[in-house]
Amino acid sequence: MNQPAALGTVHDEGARSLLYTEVEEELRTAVRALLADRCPPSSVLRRAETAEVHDLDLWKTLSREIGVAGLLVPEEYGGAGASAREAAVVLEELGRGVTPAPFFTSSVLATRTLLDLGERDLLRELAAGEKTAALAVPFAATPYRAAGVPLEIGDGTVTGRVAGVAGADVADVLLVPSADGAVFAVEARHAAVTTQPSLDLTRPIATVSLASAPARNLGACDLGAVLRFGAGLLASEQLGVAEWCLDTTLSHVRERRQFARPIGSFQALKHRLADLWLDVVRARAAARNACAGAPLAVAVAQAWNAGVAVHVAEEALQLHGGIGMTWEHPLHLYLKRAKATEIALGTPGDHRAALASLADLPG
Amino acid sequence: MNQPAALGTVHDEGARSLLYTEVEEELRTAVRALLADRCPPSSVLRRAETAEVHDLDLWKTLSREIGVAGLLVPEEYGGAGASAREAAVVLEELGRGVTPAPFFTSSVLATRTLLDLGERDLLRELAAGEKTAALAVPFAATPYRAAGVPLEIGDGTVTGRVAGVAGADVADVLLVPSADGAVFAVEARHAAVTTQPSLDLTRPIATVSLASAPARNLGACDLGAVLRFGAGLLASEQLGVAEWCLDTTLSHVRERRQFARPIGSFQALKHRLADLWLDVVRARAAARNACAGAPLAVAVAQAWNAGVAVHVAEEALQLHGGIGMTWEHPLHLYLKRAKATEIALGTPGDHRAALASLADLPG
Amino acid sequence: MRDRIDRLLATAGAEDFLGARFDAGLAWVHFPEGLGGLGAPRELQQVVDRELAHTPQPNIGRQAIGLGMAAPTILAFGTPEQQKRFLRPLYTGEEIWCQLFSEPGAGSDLATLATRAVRDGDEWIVDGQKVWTSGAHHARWAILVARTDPDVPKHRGLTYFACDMHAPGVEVRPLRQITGEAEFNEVFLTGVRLGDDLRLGEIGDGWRVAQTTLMNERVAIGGTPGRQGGGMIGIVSDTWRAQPALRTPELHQRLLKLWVEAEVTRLSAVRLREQLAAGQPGPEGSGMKLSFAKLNQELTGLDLELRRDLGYDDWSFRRSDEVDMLGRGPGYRYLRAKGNSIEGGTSEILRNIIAERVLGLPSEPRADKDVPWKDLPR
Amino acid sequence: MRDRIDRLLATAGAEDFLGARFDAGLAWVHFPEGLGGLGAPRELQQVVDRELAHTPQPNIGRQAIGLGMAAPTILAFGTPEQQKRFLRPLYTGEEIWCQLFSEPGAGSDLATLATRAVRDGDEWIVDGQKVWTSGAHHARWAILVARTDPDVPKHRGLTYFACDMHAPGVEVRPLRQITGEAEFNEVFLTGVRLGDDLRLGEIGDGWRVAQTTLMNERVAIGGTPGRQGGGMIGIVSDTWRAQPALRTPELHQRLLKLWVEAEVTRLSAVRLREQLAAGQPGPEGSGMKLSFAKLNQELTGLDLELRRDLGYDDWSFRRSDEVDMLGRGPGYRYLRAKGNSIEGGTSEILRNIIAERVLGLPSEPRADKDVPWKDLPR
Repeated sequence: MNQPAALGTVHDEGARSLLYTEVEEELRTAVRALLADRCPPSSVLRRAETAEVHDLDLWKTLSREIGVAGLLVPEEYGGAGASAREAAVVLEELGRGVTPAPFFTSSVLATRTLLDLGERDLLRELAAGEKTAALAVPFAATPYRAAGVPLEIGDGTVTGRVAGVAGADVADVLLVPSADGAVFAVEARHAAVTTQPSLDLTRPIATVSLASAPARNLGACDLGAVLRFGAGLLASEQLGVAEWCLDTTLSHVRERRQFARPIGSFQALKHRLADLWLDVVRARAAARNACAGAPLAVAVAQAWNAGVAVHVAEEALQLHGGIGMTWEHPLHLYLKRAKATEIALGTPGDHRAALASLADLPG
Repeated sequence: MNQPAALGTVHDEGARSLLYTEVEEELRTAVRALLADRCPPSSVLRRAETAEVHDLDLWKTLSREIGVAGLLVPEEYGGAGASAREAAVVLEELGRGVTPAPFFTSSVLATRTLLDLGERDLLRELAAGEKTAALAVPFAATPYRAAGVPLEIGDGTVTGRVAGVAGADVADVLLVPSADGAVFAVEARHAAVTTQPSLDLTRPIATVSLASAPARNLGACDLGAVLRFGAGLLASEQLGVAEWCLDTTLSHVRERRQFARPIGSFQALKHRLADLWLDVVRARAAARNACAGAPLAVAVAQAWNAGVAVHVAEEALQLHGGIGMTWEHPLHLYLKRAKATEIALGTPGDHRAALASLADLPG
Repeated sequence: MRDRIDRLLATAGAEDFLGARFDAGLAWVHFPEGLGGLGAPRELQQVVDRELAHTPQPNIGRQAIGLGMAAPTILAFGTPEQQKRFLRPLYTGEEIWCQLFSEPGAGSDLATLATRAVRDGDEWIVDGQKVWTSGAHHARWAILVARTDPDVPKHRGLTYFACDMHAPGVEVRPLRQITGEAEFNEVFLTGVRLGDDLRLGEIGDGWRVAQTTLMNERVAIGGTPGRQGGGMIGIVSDTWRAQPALRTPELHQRLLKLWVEAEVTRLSAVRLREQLAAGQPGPEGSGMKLSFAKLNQELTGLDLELRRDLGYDDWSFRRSDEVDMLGRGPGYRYLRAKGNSIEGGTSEILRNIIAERVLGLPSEPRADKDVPWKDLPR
Repeated sequence: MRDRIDRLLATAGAEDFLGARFDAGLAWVHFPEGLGGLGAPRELQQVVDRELAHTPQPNIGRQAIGLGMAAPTILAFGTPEQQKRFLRPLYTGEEIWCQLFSEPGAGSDLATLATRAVRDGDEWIVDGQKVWTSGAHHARWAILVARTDPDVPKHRGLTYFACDMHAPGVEVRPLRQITGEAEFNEVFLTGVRLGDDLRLGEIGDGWRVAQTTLMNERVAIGGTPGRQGGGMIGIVSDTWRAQPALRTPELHQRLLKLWVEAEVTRLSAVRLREQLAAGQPGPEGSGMKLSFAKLNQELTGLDLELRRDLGYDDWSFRRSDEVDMLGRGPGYRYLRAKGNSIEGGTSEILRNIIAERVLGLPSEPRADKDVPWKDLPR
């Protein structure tokens, strides 16, 4: 048939751009080159079961030389004063590398909390790469439900326990939000941080126990907004994970021969890969759109990208055949990361549920 | 890998069989041969836009010679005293033929109502093929919500209106359930039956208007149980629709050549057809299991088969390419039937919702 | 350009406004001067379109093939005489165009088409049957691909023509669709004589010319992002909002899921347009039609289920000049949307194209590439 | 048969009960007398199994390959000497079997395998590498396919052997999986000498012998319907019931949908078993593994999401003798289930088989069927 039905009407979008700027592309190039040199997936795999999952040498270079730790920090506090768009590009690359670096936990979640609280000194230290911080909430907390920790508040101390915290294992400072909205800063040396076996080998979670730990009350912050901001940027990390899985699978099926043909010449696989590519194309648009942090854009990006990352990783494993089931191939690190971030900061279902009010689709 | 994970434990199923008996296969052969001879899809298509959608000559042969009208009627009332299993086999064949015959509306829904009411004389007439009846409820009614008609009950008369009734256009007797559970028998000649343009060309729906129509109160009946019984058997009709679509598509892709190959040799199509086949295999087991009318079995069969019929019909259209979009190919009759029966007697979503209590999975 | 727009607005009357717009070079600014354009960058067209939004417009329904497919092909391959002859009446709507590509035996495998064009002096004699031709019953001209050499492999023996739809031997028959109406036609060509001056491009180069046409078709289909929550998802959402009695938790989940898919698909179209405007055309365009087709099909199916509507608006057999998906009933939309994944390249063909051209996957073993067309199994 | 069961129950001690059962012909009643059977109809096995349900049983985990795959192959292709030699210790568990089929370069395309067996007098010298061998570290014997003639097309140059796992040159290395554990092995064969009396079937007939093995494998995987709402759907349902705080409307819809799919899949397995029992084996068996794999993967994924569990039970590298999907944590189940669509024939290969053997669709053009194995591109 020659003429398709009309599928919608033209509408002007205004000025917000979904493209990458030149500055963003330069940042991407720098991060990608460093990771390729210092932390390829094979070396991530080697670290994964050691006591030092996080590559802190790499983090030093990333945070100080490339300056990613201070991207979101205003220039007056020693940061780059960049926007979430640049942080998103860094996250795409860190996702592509399943890089064990505390960028998301310290430079996004904790930094965003401190920005809300106006904590200049700590921001300055984080931006300089001198310290890292972690927001002590369960990584599986959602922006749509209260996530504060039940704390017993003493005289300059706090007592309590929170499980499933990401980034706590390498944090110097823990930011502990109480159930009533106040955030307490606790030096990590005053807390018991116990890493637990984690589904995601490259971003382990830990239990933080505070027993009358000296703590400084930093005031109140909108924890839901912080988590939403994080969820929006997590969509870019998920995009990076999906991109690596798709690219790696494309290379594999072009090379791997069965039945005297590259398996990538089999039409059933080609069609599945075309569909995956289309999912990733849309994940890219969704991730770019969510950078600004608008609630609806964040919900859409998480509802889409979390599932795309898992789906692409799962298909990547299937299309690698037995090879993908082996520990020695790094693919499983991506599958685990994808599945863990699907659960982190709200499941796709949680974000879709939020659309009931955000998009006026009441249940 | 050589050894799969255990997927479940062995359990004995008891005596209920999901196979077809020899008697059932003989019945199938008789019905199929008659339909092939008298009412192939091309002739169904020719009738579809005429005033006589239903093929009443064919119905006479079906009901009287093969005796399908009285399948569910006990022998003492002139019926065959068969079980729902035999009726299900007839429905598979009528679904395969999108046959415009009032078997489902008269010999299943109306007959089941009359059995409930113990209406011997009417049953005898229906079983003999002398009359047909229709249950005057919207065909889109679900077994899980009250479906009675708001009626004004006079002295031996009823007044009211019900839209979307299937089989009313060829019924001699209308069984009209009131909102409080009583069923009234109304001669069709005392009702205004207006056929409306219907999505399903081969089982049109009509609006029944009763203005002080003489009516006989037949007593109370469990309308939900009747509709559930119907829904269970409708799964067999849906199976037949899906089977025809799959078989016809397999023939098409074996014959149709593009790129100097039968299109059925393209792997992407082969894999989709393998998946469709597997859906149909499971629809067959579900339909057989639902014949006995157990609420859980009915909900499962409708939740599965309704969607399978639509999905197979939609894929059949796509795999026929442009040919499937033309009026002259009978495929669209099956797509329309499939989509209409997805809505009829509860959508798959309604039946899944019922499982919340039936399978103890509370929301 | 601003001047030209102002001058056009000031001087042109309503009755031949489009002709005046063409003559002012504001029809398609990237076309050369004298052919409706100004040789300006393509991005500027958006500005012109915005400025002239309230003036008389081409009839998108009837002129779709001419504007979207014939015009760029004539520009790329036509002789100066052909460009002069065809482009202005094509733009003004004085002459409607249709497309004679698909055949009963050549759908996805277009290059296997069998309509013959045999040289006879300065003319070609065309015989064959085309199908799925929208607007053939209004058309003055058609873009036509025919086989001029059956002795070479199929892609190499084709030639592209402008076909005179008023020529003797052209017969148009309505083709009824599953919606009831006849939006398309079959076109029978019997001894149709076309002058060699109606040939577009070289003899035997028809496949390459046709690629230009088809590329433009697919870009046209996917290239127009709607507004957030608009189009088909908007229709379903409106029903959802207006009729709370129809809601169930199951339908709610499906609606939310499709709303997300519609939105990310729309965002991709927005991003694609930004890429084009920035002069960075990406491969993403190949996927837009695929996504829209799937979405439209799922949404129209959900719409019917949500309404539990077993009726239909109108089955009567009639011609339809334009497709108005959204203006008809839910049953029509459901059925019509089934064509979205077939017309203008099936979703299967689009997936092949993405896999091979975008993702660089190896092609399947092919038996039909180097065999003379006449020796292919059929 | 009733007599034999009663006599067995009356006389046999616990320590060699399985040997006594074998000798009584009650191991597999359809095998011939003297080889663990009675030459009775296969259906009767169900009766025997029921009667002997409370006696010592073979270790299904360790003996799976022997019982499910080696035994039927030895019965079909073994010499009387081989049957006498192998079947009894295979059944009693005295000798564990493993399977040396897959290779790094030959997975889905098993027939392309490269492990060579070269004749040397009354012996064969075997060199090559096998992979995904479960239980190789416990095994006394292996079923092995090796290439004995590289000069003929790949399906025709294979021969099937029983391989002595204690022979010099057999090296077993654990193969760690994404779950952390090493359930499988790589097996390196270097100059392994096997007597010609270990050959099963004719020289060059190995592909046909292997088909018997693989058919039995797939039947074994799909052939055991569980109870309604049991298995993996039961695990998820139990969590759902026990922890109301985890419930959301979205998860509820997915759970209900998967419950339906699990139930219709189970009903198909029940129906398949009824068909087999009635002596009407249908083609439905080919689909059971495919459906179970998909279901298991979706259910284990939902399970993790429902629990919002970011932990894992145990990553430590260790050997596992048996797979206990349901007994480990949700993370393990999620990861292990990914193998279900790869092991024992990928879902892609199974779809090919269904399409060609069940649905009768034409095969794809193939370049590898008539080329000598040594000339195939690799």
